[in-house]
Amino acid sequence: MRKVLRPEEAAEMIPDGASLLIGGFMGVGGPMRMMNALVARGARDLTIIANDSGHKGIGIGALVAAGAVRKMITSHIGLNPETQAKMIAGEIEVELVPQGTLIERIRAGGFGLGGVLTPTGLGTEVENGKQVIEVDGKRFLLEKPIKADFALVRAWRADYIGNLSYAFTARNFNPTIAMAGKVVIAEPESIVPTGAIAPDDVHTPGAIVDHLLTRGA
Amino acid sequence: MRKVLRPEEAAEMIPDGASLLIGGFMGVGGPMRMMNALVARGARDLTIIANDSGHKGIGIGALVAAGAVRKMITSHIGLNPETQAKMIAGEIEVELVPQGTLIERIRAGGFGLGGVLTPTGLGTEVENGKQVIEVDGKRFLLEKPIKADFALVRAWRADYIGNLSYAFTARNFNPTIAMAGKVVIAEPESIVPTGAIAPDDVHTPGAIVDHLLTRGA
Amino acid sequence: MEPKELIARRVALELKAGMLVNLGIGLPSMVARFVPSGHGIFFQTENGFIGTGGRPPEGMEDPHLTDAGAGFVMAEPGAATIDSTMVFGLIRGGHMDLTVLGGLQVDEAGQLANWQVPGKMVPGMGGAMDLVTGAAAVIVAMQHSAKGEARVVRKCTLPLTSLRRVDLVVTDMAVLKPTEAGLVLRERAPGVSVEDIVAQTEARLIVEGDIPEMKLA
Amino acid sequence: MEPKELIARRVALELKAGMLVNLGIGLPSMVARFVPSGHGIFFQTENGFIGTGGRPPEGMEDPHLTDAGAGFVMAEPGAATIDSTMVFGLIRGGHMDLTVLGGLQVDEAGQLANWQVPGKMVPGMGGAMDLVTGAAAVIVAMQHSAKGEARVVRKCTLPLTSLRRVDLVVTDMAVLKPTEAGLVLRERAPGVSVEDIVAQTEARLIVEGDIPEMKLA
Repeated sequence: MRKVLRPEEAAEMIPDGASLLIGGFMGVGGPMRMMNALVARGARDLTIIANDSGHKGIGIGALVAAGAVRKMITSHIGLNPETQAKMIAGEIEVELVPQGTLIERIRAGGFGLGGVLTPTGLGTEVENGKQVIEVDGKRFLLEKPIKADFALVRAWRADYIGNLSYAFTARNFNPTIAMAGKVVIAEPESIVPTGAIAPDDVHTPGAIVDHLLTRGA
Repeated sequence: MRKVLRPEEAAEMIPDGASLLIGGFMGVGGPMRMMNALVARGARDLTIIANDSGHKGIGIGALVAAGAVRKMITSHIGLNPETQAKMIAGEIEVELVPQGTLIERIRAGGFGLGGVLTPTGLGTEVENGKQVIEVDGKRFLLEKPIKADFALVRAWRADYIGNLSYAFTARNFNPTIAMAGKVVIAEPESIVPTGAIAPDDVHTPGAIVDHLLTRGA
Repeated sequence: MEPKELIARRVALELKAGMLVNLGIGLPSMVARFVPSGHGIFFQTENGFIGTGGRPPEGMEDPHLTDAGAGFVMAEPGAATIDSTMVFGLIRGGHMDLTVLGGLQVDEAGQLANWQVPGKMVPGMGGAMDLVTGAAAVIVAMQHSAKGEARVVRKCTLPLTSLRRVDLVVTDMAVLKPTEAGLVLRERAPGVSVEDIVAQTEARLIVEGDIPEMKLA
Repeated sequence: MEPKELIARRVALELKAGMLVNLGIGLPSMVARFVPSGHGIFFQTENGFIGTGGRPPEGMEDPHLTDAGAGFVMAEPGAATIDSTMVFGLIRGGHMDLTVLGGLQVDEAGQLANWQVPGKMVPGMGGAMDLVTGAAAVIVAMQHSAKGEARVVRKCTLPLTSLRRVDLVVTDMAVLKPTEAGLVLRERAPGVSVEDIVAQTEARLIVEGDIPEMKLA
């Protein structure tokens, strides 16, 4: 059984300068209450690893707008012109990573693998500065694992011991980032009794979740 | 909508000398009817990639006993003395692979990755003949991807378009091998109407399943 | 007919029952409107779903079920949720039969640039690099020229998306087949002459025999 | 008390609420019997389950729910099914707080051999190499000697399971702590003297001060 945290309490646990893996895809399945609490507490110098930088002023976009972000590792900033503008102005460092490479690098971090060997990016700008490994005559980029100080996960349901399940496309990066954060904080929409999520329906086992947020309003 | 195959028809599709990925863990979640049909048709020279060689005379053990197997790539043969005896007698070639490396090599094959960088096996017999890759000062074995001509998957439920779900520990290798067979044949215990498996409960999407066997008796 | 509709209608003819298909955002996503109902195609969306349908009825929208641009979608019967590692496993592993993507430039080598105009538009590559590298077939769907500038060029001047030669280019003027020998003109849009096409194309085209008009249904 | 029960009882004291724990087959699996009810420990089984319980009531066995040896088990409330990639992601990624494994030999470097007696017994390593390499803590649970032969040796003569130094060795005679300086004798079994232990140990032991008797509950 776990004690739940209010979003403000979770935001207090996350120091300035921390690296955060954040779930969601264009905000869908993103831990919105946790991100808003980080904005509210005036977080600074965060490194954010996430699929995208969301829409302007919302979710990750709100963190960007508030000046909380020093660096992003992401696959897409195209739907948030503010991130692009801040990148061009040199206010935010952005490392652009192909989406399939990004999620696999995070998985490698969480799964204890030394890196990812992918054909994606070979012969493009993405190859610059990277090791190329040949396996049986085929060439692959060696992409390094990613881990972070915190993983902020949004779930549809959690049970009392932290098992999580996700709904539809709100799943996306969430189960993978939950493996790669030193501390894993889950923001559930609802909290149900232990046993109410059948074993085959658990998408992230409670054993790797450190903290649960209060349920959504 | 798919046409279902009887086990004998599936066994006819699999030629002698084929490589087969077979799901299951000590027989649990193994495609028993398909394996029995392969024994019945007198299959020969198969290469089998699976977690283990089962119990004597059952499932993969039945294929071993029938002399259908030329080579196994597996993590464990300890509970089937017949496989050990045939290995020592030189009748079956056995490549022993750590279980976590085996499943990850199969995943790499199915997911289009060039290999696996794992710390497992470093400094042991498993390292022999393999490339060691250094990433940020840490050493990893480069283990190669595995694919096969066929993946034989056992499912709990299938729907009419081939979506699969598994029950409890009968899941094990099944969802991963389904990605790494050129032809994927699924053996379901029951077949339910399309839509009866909710999207969040589908463990293997029908889009990658080529053939369905008739339901279990 | 609008140029975009013409392109989408022509591309739709390439989609066959049983195929797993990814449609990029923008123009490519229009293709889904022009496939016959009961089509038997598996549409995958990059944010983690197979079997997306059109926009839900008013009031039935679910914030957990969206396309890659965070727009509401429906689920077809037999739909399946997948996480982001699986999305790109399907793509990189060659399970994705076809992807349709927008383009900024395609050149005589059949290579595509579609993710960046350095210094002007840096949205990030999202999943495009993985898709172009890994999908079994890649169709580029784009307007033949933009603001008077040719997009079918001798050699891409914008950063490449992948070294891979794409399989087909469908524009509002022509259907082009990239081959080892160069770009072969296959079809003309209704009412467009070969001379018109050549005039608006920077690349050298291979024109052999009579060039038929596109079929659109 | 049986030697095996003594070992299992002593190991059980190392397990704490909230830990994710893997128990090897054989002796290690006995440990689960000696943790208090309502223990809050997550027991993982290698074939893909977190939260296994004991044997089900007569007639309630489910062939889809077994331990790594294909024996029937129950599920505790809050149990979760995981596939084999996730099993080893948890292990390799350092999420597994503790594993308890059997041993054939442990040496002064704290290295373990437990998967092969060349030419005699070649069961395969199963998950042992991943577990010993990746788990946060490794306890070896074994009889101090077998058929008069010491198992705590100067240098393993059997093939190593991993280069990693294990964290604790619990036998029916002693608790040993492998350290950089060598094997430190920490505890004696009830009624066993330091001299008895030294006599049945090939390795040099570091014995400092009074060696207390094992607690067993």
